[in-house]
Amino acid sequence: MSNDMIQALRVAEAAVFAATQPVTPRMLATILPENTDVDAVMGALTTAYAERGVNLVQVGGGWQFRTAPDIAPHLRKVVELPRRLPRVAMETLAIIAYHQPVTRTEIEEIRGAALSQATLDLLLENALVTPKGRKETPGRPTLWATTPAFLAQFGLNDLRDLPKREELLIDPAGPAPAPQPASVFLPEARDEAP
Amino acid sequence: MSNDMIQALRVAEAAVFAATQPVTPRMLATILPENTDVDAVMGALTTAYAERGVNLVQVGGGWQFRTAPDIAPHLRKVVELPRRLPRVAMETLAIIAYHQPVTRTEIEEIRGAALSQATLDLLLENALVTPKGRKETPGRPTLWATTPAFLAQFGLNDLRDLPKREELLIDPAGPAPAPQPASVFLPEARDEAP
Amino acid sequence: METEALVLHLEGYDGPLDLLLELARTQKVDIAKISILQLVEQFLAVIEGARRVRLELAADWLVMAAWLTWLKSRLLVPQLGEPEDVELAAETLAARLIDLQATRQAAAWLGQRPQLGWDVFPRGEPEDFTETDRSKLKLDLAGLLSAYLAARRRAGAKQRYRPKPMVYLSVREALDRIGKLLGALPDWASLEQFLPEGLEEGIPKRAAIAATLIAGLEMAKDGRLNLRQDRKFGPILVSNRTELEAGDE
Repeated sequence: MSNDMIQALRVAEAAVFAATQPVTPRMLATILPENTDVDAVMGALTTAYAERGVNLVQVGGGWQFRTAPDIAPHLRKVVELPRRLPRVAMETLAIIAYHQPVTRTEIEEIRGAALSQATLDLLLENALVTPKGRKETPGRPTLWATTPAFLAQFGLNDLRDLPKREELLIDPAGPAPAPQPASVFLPEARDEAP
Repeated sequence: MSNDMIQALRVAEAAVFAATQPVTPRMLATILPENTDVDAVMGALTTAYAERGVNLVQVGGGWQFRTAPDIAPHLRKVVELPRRLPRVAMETLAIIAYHQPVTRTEIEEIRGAALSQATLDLLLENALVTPKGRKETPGRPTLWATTPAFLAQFGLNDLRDLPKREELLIDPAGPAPAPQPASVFLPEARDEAP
Repeated sequence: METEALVLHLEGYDGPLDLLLELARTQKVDIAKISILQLVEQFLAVIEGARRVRLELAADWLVMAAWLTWLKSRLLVPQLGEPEDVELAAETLAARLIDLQATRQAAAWLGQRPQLGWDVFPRGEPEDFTETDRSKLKLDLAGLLSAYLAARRRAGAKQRYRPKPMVYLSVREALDRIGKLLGALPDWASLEQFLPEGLEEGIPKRAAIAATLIAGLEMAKDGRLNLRQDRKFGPILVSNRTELEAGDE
């Protein structure tokens, strides 16, 4: 590896390490020496960190270091964890992600249930969704869309990283999503109860 | 390097990366598998990062990642955050603009308040006003006027681009149209010619 | 079919569609190929069971039940209605169930992603190399003008307009002065000698001259003194009338 390449790797590594937000290729281009092949540098860096406790990932259109998922159980001993999103919120989020921009009424039609204030508040508090204009229909209802924080939260580089609808429906009797009757005893399930 | 050692390094690396404060050896001991030689792990990690863009350093009784000193200048970014002038300075500047050339005493009479040296210094430092001769009255006080930099700051071509005083002081109950007692016998023409 | 459990746990379902999807899933076939009739019967059975336990069942459950009852009757006796309508209704229901199923899969897919702040963590203590340059000024014309107006308004509110006090010599004061000074001055004294001392040049002095002249004319009319002006714009001279008369006679 040339000295120039090593130096470019060090600068890119430091820049992504120091930032709070994903670092865009454009930002890297201003920091790295002119004529640096940003893709090559970031590719080499990704490989260098692939097996480490910290990984380089592409999220929200930029680069960010994150701890490796398999280390999480160790870190949870010392890190205070936020509450995971309840199923209702996850489903609402999924509808917004796939149908954006989408009105509240449209969300309710797809889920076949009313959208509670608590669910909307939860998504807004976590900055996962945001209003994005109004639909030019009677009443001019607010349109909802996902945010860059949504991409960062789920480690997506782009909305196109979401699986296609057809891919989702390959296994109609898929295991995970079946609602367990037992879930009624979870507090979040009551939120949306008719 | 044993698999256990590699895993210990990965966990330590992720822990120091994710921590909001320097990670103490005691904290590392609770995170790392039992009987891990913390010093050996951190020593190996320090070596691994020695030549990188980010270094592992010991600060405040704990471990922390820090940008390599030689890389920091690459990441430095200057953000311009222009200041506003304090209200007193803005008022003084406006009076000088409209009444120039004007003495300090006259400014004080118009504002109805004393003019501090600090305020005048602030305007001088920013090259917004400048002395312009002396008034031929007892004591020969300095006359103040605005500068070309003043015009540039406010995007004016000429002092005549300022709205006329009559256009501004449209409130008939307001005090401004009534001449100040002290200035009754001052030649009117000078006031009007900015 | 665990009808009893479903009845008891109806509130666990997020609306009628949620329950329908769950019932469809229990048929263990592709949702696109489920028997709508069988599904409708199961749903109505669950709702009927629930109504026996709880009479107050939310409106949307009952609306769905009513609509499904209609659909069931048409499915059983197709010749009663327009077959296309019934087919369309059944297809719409199946499509909505597929949509909900897809949504559920998408939520599950998102849910198993490593989530930031739970499964993966960003750098806890980022370093900021940003420097702030506050040396420049932010000024605008509107601010300058409003500052000017504020200064003028405030100064105006503080000092109310008062006319300048009159400092001019009044005719009454001039009468007093002439009366007091007349005996002490030499004969045919200049009118200006009756003016108070220290008068400002210009308007105050000329006003005093005018007042003294008026006072002099008033006293001449009363016969208390004599006034004389030898030529146009020449000095006006004053003398004690009584003394003059005595001299003349």
